Amino acid sequence: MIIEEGVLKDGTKYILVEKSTLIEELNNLKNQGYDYLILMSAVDYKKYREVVYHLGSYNDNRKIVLKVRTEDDILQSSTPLWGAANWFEREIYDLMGIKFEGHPNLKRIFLPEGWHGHPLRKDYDMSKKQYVNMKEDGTDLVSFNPEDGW
Amino acid sequence: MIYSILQLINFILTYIGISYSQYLPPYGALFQRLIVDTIGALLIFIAASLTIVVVIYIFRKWMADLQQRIGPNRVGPYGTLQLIADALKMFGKEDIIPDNVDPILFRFAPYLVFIPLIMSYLLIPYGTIYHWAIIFTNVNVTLLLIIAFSAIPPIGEIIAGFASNNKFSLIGALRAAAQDLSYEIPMMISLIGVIMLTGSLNLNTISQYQWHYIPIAILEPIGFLVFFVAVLSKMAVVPFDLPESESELVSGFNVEYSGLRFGIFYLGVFGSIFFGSLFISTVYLGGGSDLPFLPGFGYIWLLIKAFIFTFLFLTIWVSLPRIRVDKYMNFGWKYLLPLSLINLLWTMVLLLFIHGVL
Amino acid sequence: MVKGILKGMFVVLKHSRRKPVTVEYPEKEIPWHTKRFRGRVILNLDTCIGCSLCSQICPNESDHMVYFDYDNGKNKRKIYPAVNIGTCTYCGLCQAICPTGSIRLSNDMTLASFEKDFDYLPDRLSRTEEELKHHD
Amino acid sequence: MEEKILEVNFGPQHPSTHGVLRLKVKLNGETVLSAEPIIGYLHRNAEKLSEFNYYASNLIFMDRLDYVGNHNMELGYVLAVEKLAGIDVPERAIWLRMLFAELNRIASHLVWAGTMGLDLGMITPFFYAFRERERILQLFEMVSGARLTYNYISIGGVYNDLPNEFDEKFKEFVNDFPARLNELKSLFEKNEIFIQRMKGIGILPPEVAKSYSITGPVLRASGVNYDIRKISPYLYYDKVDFEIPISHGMDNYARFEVRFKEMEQSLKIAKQVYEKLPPGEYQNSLYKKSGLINIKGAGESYVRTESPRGEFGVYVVGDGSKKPYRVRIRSPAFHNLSAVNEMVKGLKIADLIATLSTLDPVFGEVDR
Repeated sequence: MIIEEGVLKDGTKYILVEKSTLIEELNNLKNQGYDYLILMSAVDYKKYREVVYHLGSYNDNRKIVLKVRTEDDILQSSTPLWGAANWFEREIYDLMGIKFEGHPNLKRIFLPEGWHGHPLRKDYDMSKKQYVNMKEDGTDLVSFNPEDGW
Repeated sequence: MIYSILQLINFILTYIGISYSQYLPPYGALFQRLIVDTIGALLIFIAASLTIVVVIYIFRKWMADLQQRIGPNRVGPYGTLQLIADALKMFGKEDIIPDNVDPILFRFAPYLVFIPLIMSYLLIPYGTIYHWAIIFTNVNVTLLLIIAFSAIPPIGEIIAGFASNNKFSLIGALRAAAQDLSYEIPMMISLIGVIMLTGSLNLNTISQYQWHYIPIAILEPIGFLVFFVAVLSKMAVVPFDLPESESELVSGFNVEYSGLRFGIFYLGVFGSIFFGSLFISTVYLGGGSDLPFLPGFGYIWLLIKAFIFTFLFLTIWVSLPRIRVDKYMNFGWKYLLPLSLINLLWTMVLLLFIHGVL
Repeated sequence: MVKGILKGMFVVLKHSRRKPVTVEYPEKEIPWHTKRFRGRVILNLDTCIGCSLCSQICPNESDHMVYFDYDNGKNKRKIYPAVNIGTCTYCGLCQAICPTGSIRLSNDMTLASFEKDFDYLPDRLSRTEEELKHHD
Repeated sequence: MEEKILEVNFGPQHPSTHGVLRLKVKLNGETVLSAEPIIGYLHRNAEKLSEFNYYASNLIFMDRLDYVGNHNMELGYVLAVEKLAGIDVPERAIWLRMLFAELNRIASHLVWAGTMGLDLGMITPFFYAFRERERILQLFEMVSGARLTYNYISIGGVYNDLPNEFDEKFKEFVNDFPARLNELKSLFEKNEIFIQRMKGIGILPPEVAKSYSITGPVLRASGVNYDIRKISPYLYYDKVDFEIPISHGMDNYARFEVRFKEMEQSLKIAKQVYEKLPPGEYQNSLYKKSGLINIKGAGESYVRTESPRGEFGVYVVGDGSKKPYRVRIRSPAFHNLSAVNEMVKGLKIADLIATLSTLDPVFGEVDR
């Protein structure tokens, strides 16, 4: 269900979509020939998080932007539609903290497992330093006091 | 006209006027033989390690020349002392032995690779210098001995790979086993062709034979090619350097080695290159047998042939990619082995014509 | 079967006739060293008006304004840029933004010195490496 | 005898992982069962860092993304900011940017050719490739003053014009590069061992490539005719004629061929651009000296450019202040790498390394 439609500054059409009908919108866009997921990015507008899907197609230069807003940081995962969504969503979860239901293995992709907080959030506390070290069995140990750091 | 080293030493001592026969213990000849052979072995050990150092220098300069760069030229004039500096660094560097490693095997694996190589240098007939024959072993099974000695280094590599408790070196060791197994057989079958022609296992007679007739490389071209590829893979030169493939296995079996032990492995690689070229020029091109127009200097002919082959091996090393393990194995079993068998048939036909006997 | 391999080896052998390309840097000078090479930052104390634009545009704050009493008539507040050579990325933004062109990047590449402190204060920043070496 | 699965870490510190990639590889003897890439070892979060700087000073973060093709990285960011803030760029600056984008593509492909040779065990192509790349770096140093992180593009144009000794060096490079390129190619092309190692290995069918949104030479080697310079031309790519090399081989050898043909095409473009260079202003005077700081932009803009590894896009969100609100980077090597697991199942270790080298990932860009 489309809430809002319009044209962006650089001329591409964008639609704002209900959180619940995200997957159907993506699906019928894909059937309309937008088979190339260019980019999935998340922007933190403090009151809500906005996930922006840039969709294009491999045989012409059509481009469309699909936006969805979420306050409680839970969305449906679009991995069944595109293989690329797997790593996109893992990165958005890692850096922005939005969980995607139905994702095969939603783990952090860049930061070590035990990292506290999601860096790209506006409310992320930059002053607290976190040190990463390797435990005996090879997994990562993240801690705040510098002694565990080497 | 060819005198042995023993006669040379007798000649010198009698020339100086020392007659030492009265000091000898009862079995004088045997004791005398012992001294002469140990002197010969020491001579060869020093000469071999010097030639290996020279081969490494040639390799680095020749590779630099092919790649449009200068190569070592800082230490000593034109970089000649660079290798001495490397050797000293090799001795000086700390020889780290990781803790959960098999203590005994890890320490002795490099010597297993290097000692047989140096001993096989003794077996090559180096021909003559002004009628003094530099032949240390005139036993009539030198060819067999060489094959036996050349079978030990791969075992050393396998032990090194297994002992150093590291996944990459384990895969490197398995590759060393595969490589040794699948290319030893074609090499030996092509050597059988040579033995059938010359009728003896003694390398000296093989090289003399080729002076009387024509070099066996021309007689048996297929055998020569099969032998060339088999020796190339015995030396682990790039197309076949599977046990020590740097880009895949982080340098295969010698991953955990450092300092002197790594230096011995490194010398082993280049030692086997020079030995391979000596071996192939003696067996197939009649190295060391003095040719008519330079009567007494067979040794120089051997050196010329050996260095031609060394440059050829090094050019192959510089310009070819590495072959894949399974392609390498089926190339060995499906192409080299049948070719060497065809070579046997061809030698029978030759025997019919040359000796009129089967 | 071996035609491709021999062709590759022939190309490699052809290179043995060509002259080596390496330039032995310390002994011989680099032939193509251009005037525009972006080396160490250098400050002209007389023309600096203390507008602190260079310290604002500097991406990682290695250029920060510091009080240094040197009066050149135009700089009332007597604040001049000090650059931390260690963190500077030589991007040339301070040179591009300076209205009076008093801070620029010299061609100086040999920055080895006995001074442990990387933070070049204005008086040290205004002298080239040669002067610094002879001076102390 | 049940299968013994050996799990090996082709770890962040490995001679041929092109940077800090850790591959968790399950091996059964020599054959690879699965290879799961683990990334993040070079993660500096350039996206968060660029929220604290002015628009102009974020250039140094964009340089250090794909540190081999960095002119294209700056280009992507600057085009996005110019569209956001509505800055128009003089004619000559656009042509100059195009000239150096193509030269940078050749330099990046030469680095790939050299390291691919190393991964297969050949030592010499590395030196021939880097000898040619050195001449391109000299051209860049002559113009921008640096050899790797150029910072040559400013928002609104370029920082300085071509010096007069540039012309003679450029002509000299352009004249004898094709011969040197063929020489480098002949080392690989008909070499039986090379063909044996590359043909039919690392198969990437077009549907898998499309679903993993792979772009660039890797996609074009799987037979999909998709190049941003042709599909949605930016700068003046529609005023220059060149073809897009395509191959339907879908394997390592096809990727090798596509990249070498691309170098020839890039040289052809560079020559045409050099003739069409108009005289005149090279930097928008509004943002010359102290105008660099007060670049402001509101709204959002996404610009797609063709970097040597694929479609590099920058999505900038501005809130009207002098600093960007959010900068999002689409890095092509990130997606090319995500398909490694599909391409490598059932191959040998040597093929895993060969496939990785033809994917040509650069880890500044993958980890951002």
